[in-house]
Amino acid sequence: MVIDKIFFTIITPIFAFAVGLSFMMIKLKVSARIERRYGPPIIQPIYNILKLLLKEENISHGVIFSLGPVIALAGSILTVLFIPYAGIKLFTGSGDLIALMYIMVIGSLGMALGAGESANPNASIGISRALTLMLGYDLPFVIIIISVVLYYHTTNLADIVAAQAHGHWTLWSLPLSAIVGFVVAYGALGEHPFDIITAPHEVATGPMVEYGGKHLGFLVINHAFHIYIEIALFVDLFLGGATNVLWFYVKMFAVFFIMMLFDEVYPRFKIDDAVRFFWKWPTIVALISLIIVLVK
Amino acid sequence: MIYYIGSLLLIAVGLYAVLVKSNLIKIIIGLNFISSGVNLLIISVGYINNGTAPIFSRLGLNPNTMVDPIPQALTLTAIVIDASELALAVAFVVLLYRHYKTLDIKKIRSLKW
Amino acid sequence: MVGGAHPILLIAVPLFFVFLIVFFSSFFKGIVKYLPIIAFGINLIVIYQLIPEVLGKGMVISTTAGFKPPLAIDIVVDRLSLILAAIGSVLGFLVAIYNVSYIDEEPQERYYALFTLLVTGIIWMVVTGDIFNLFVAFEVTSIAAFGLVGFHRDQGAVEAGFKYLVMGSIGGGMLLVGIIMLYAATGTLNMVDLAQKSVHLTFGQKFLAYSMIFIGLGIEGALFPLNAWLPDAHPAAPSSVSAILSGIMTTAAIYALYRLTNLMFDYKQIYTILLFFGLLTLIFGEVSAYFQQDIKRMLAYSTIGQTGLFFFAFALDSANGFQGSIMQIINHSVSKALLFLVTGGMILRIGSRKIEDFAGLGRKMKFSSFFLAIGAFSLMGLPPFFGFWSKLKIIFAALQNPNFFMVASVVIILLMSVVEGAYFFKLLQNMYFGKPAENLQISEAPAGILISFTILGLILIFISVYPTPIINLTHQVANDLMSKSYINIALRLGGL
Amino acid sequence: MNASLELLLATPFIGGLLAFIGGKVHRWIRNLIAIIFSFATAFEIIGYYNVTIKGIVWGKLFGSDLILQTNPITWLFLFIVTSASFLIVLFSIDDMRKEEDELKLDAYYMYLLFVEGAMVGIVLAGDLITFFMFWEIMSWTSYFLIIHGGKRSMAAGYKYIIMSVIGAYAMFLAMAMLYAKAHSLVYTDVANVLLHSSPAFVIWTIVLLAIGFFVKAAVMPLHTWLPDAHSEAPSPVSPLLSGVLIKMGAYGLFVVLYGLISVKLAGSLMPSVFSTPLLLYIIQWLAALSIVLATFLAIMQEDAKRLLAYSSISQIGYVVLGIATGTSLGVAGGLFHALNHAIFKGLLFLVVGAVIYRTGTRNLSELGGLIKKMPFSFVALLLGIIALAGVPPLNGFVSKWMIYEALLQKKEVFLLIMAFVGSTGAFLYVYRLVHSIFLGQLPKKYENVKDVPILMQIPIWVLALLTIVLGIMPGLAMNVIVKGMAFFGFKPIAYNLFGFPQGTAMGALTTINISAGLAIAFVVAWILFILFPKSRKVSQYDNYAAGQVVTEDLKYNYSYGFYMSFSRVIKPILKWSIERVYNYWVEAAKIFGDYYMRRIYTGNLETYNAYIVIVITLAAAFVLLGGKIW
Repeated sequence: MVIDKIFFTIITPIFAFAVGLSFMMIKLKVSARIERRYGPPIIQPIYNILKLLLKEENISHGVIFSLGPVIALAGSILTVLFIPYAGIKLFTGSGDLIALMYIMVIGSLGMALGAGESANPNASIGISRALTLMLGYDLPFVIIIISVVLYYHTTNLADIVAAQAHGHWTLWSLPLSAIVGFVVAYGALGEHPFDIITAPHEVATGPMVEYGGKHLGFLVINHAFHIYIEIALFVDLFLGGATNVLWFYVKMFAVFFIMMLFDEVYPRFKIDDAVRFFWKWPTIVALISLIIVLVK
Repeated sequence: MIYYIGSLLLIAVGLYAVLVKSNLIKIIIGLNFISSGVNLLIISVGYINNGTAPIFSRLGLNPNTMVDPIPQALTLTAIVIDASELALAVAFVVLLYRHYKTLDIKKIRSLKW
Repeated sequence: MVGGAHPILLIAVPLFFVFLIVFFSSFFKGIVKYLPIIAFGINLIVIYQLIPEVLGKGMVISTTAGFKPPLAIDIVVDRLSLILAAIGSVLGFLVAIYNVSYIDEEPQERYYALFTLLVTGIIWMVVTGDIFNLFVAFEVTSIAAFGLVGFHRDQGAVEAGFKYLVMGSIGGGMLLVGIIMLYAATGTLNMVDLAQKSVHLTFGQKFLAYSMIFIGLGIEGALFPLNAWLPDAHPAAPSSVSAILSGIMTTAAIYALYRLTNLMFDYKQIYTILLFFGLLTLIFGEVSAYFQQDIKRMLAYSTIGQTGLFFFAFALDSANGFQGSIMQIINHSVSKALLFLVTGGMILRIGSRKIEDFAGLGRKMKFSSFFLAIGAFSLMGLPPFFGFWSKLKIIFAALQNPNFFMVASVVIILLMSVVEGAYFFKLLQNMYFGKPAENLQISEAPAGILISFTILGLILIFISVYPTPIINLTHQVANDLMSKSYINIALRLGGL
Repeated sequence: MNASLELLLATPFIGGLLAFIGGKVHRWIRNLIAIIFSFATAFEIIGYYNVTIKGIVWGKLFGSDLILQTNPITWLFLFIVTSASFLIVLFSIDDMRKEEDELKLDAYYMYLLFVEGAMVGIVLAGDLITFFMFWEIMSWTSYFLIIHGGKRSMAAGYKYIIMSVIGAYAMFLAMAMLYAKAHSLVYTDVANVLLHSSPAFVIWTIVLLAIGFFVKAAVMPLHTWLPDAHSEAPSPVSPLLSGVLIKMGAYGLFVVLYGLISVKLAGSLMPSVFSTPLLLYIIQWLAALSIVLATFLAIMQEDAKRLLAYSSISQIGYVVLGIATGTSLGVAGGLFHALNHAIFKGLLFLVVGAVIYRTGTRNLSELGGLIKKMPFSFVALLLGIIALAGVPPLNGFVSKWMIYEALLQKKEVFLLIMAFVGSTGAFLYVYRLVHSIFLGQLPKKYENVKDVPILMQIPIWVLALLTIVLGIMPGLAMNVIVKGMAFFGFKPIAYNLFGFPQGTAMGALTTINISAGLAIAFVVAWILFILFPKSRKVSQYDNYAAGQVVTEDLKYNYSYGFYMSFSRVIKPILKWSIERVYNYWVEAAKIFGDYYMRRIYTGNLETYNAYIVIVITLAAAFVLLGGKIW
């Protein structure tokens, strides 16, 4: 039993990374096809990461600058351990959905701290935008979390997944919440139209502006985790999780694929417009859903 | 009865003077009217028509027809007090005239609010 | 009398010293300034001797001129009178010390004579048992006060003195009218006798007499709207005199009103009217005080406000109300006298009465500022100072039978306390933390001033941290007032 | 035992006086006395851990007993008060040394200890008179502490004291009404009387008392004094105010809501919303509004202490929100958050104080890059902000988690949403704090800045350690809180040293797993990181600047108006300022008063005489009516 736990504790982050990485690979190809390009080779992201990690010349602006990506990665790994997937629930009993919401923040904090120390205004602006956007999508996010929790009368994510067994997905029972959840997860990933944070031609990739070499490599790895976390959480909450890894992967891929389509067709929001957007339609819809749950 | 009315009238006249007149001297006169009225009131309280002095100098005086002596004593005291007040008031008027060069109370308004 | 305690000495000795002052002034002027100290020192001894007896028996009576009451004028000291007489003597004594350093303006002998007369008159007012005697004491006090207000003889002082004189004279006249009405109706002037005989009078008769007395004493006691002289007179007078005027003179007039109301006019209706007067006085006093730029004027308005407060408490017509009222009187007398004495010293040093000129004094005059703060705190009713206990009592008393009117009154009182806090904190803040004027070179107040207000301040601190004796005493006094034991004890002791 | 409660109360007061007198001899004697006595007070409370004393009479006033009592909840607040005061005294020794006026310093230590004593008195009070007395003492002594800060602090202190006095008098009114009914203000008597009173009376009592507490606790809309007072006060005073003093309002609310009345009683008097009595629900709403609005305001501040001050309003909102839930979990969460807030807000204010001590400014846009110069302060601040933002594994997270769960259980969803948003918003402003002070570009003028002296670091580190300890082992605090709440008739909640099992709340929490997991994940990531080639350190000027060269004289930093775009979003909400409303009414009242009073005391003798004549006429009219009015 304990051996099992330790084994899965080791294997889960690797699985998560693999999933995230695979999505990154697929995305390159899919977006290229949508744009009628051939696109880079499918394993290009792996090349990228390896190149960055093995670079001999690394520069650092200070301890926190270096620690930032490390903390971010540590936070992501920890978060991954709390998300049940394919029937495997590792730390889910130690912290419920609410705890998870705040564990997820650790990674962002590390990222923000590291970027902050780079003493580059572009990085600061990027973080300012990232945090503002976070406040923006947080409002609909907490509302849907509350609706789901109240619907299942538990904050334990594993229990929520269990309650959706046999096809009783939350997507069917709370469709409005699911839609908002999708929008929020999408916003959290920072894809178009919410990519104002990194906005390469404005703030030169924002928080990452000073990063290079292995630091940047860590951040890319972290991004892979990030993709996994957002989508896995969505799958767990609304698509009933899964009983085996493959099915879980399929569900995640389906979600990601829809997201990619959105990514390709939208322009970029100004940050305050993004916040206004999140506080308007998603919030209203989420509230309606919440009230439905309450009345029931 | 006439004394009561008279004294009340005196008081009323005094109040009127104090209230309406703006000359310092007239105000003081008004104050004096008031005190005279009060004194008259005191006396008339003890007054008995055709009464005698409350002194047993002769035998056979009926105590019931004697004028009450207490009000007279009171009046004397009150008069002394009035007199000293009057003196003080006049002194103030002199000083006021020195400072303000006027006797008009309406113009003596440096202290307000 | 047993134990040699003769209340008549309270009046006789200082009066004698008044003559001594005038007598010595022509050939031995140096001694004049010390005579009031001796006079009130003796008074304090007399009070000290009176304390056990008054507290034990409830009252000490001494008659004059060999007559028997009600014909004779008698001096009656019961617990309430004792409290006020004690405050009067203590303040008289301390201010007499204060004067030594404070008064340097000629003609000094007149000042000292009038000052002694003023304090004597006040003590006289509170110990007399005869209603006409009360009038005489009232006029003695007033005339001395008129003279002292105008003592500086500058523009403001003369104007204030004259206004005070006119209003005071009218008040005196009205008081006398009221007294004579009572006399005409009952044929007696002795208070105890009056109290018994006036039972047969109708309410209308009583009310007429009462309204006249009320106007007379109300003018002196600073009740709104009869108090317009006060904010002029208190600032214009020398600070030593202001301390007496604010600390005890208005209080003495209020005392007389309490006494007469309690003995003869004990009607619910009258108390109701008084309630309104108390509230109005409180509101107008405190609100006006807030806007003042002149510190003494501010304190004078504050006196009006305080008067309103303890008058309100009295008008509640309940044992708790009386107790609160008397506690507040004690608090007000000590604190306000303290404030006037301290500010007097400060004004002497900085030569201005403007509040903004007090900036930074907290550093230069440490003792003065400290005691000013304590006095202000006590007046505001902040714990642990005595004002807190009295305010607590008053509010509790007011809400004894909570109805809408009472709750509204309490809200007003508390609101006015906030206003009071607002102006006192403004003053303190400016004094302690304000930026002093460029190279302000001043030293601590002179010795006499320092000694007198230090003693007073220590008294205040003492009664603040150890209020139990005063609470007990005032509790007894309140019971005395409620049961009208004044009459009974006086009858038993031959006061009639 | 009995005498020692009084001793505990007297210790700080005696210490204050002695410190003042000792200051006349030498400043080190004063400092030593202040340290010894504040430590002694903190030491004395150890003896009361888990001790319940029903009440000892320490005096009598107007026939009502004055009572001191203690129970575990009292102990919790005693712990907050005394230990925070001790640490603040330690911090003050060096921080206040820049004040040259020794007299002011003597007074400072005296008032500091007085405030501590007053707060001990409030907490120990077993009756409302004692409570109110020490409440007032606390008000004016803390007022003197606030206005130590200089010219601008005077206006702030003035606002503070006036609002405090208003609040205190609202309490006073309620007290007097209770006294009229109960003839005693001992808590138990009052509780008995309230049990048999009419609903209107009980509601009025709660409302009036709550006004008093809310002013002190700075719950909106009575918060307007706080941002000014907390930011203008001297550095060591701010943590005292923010960390401890405003908790007294929460303590008072707790005592009134659960000591004097009970939720059951309140529920029987008024309709319930979400199974909360209406009045409590309104209190919760005020608290929730405080959370959100104060958070938004904090996000927009440019002044470090002001930012923290607004943050205090929002965090005290969580405390009140938790206490007003009425369920065991929520109240425990609220009380725990009171403790946690004292710790992390004290920590943050002390660190900011340390920064001000070294740099002399608290303007966020003038600071930056201090991490290289003050690394210890940075780490402490980092712990503080993580705790404040409610991010695991530090203490702030646990108490907030409890409050969220309690609200979830009661389905008070709208409040919950606001609480969540406030927490996310907190993340914004705390990042602003750490970024603008410690990260980014170091201005040239701070080249020679060092970390603060050791005496100032000790308090910071003690508090920093506490955030970790309580974050990992919340059971330590729960021991006290749960026992104390049993004293007030709450059902105990299940807990263990490291969190809460399933069933207490809708989910479970095991803090040790989270922190251990984080530690392991960090180590793994770190090992991975050092496997790859070493990095080379470059200066802060070696930056990407789109082809430009960054030089020393160039401010290459983004710190002013950090959340400008966000403030554009919320501008419509913040257009409404309750403070403007207050100011408007105060000004109107002033003009009104000035205008009419001038027309009464005109200076014209004739007018004055007219008043007398009017009174005479009125009296005569009354007589003529023959007293028929009655």
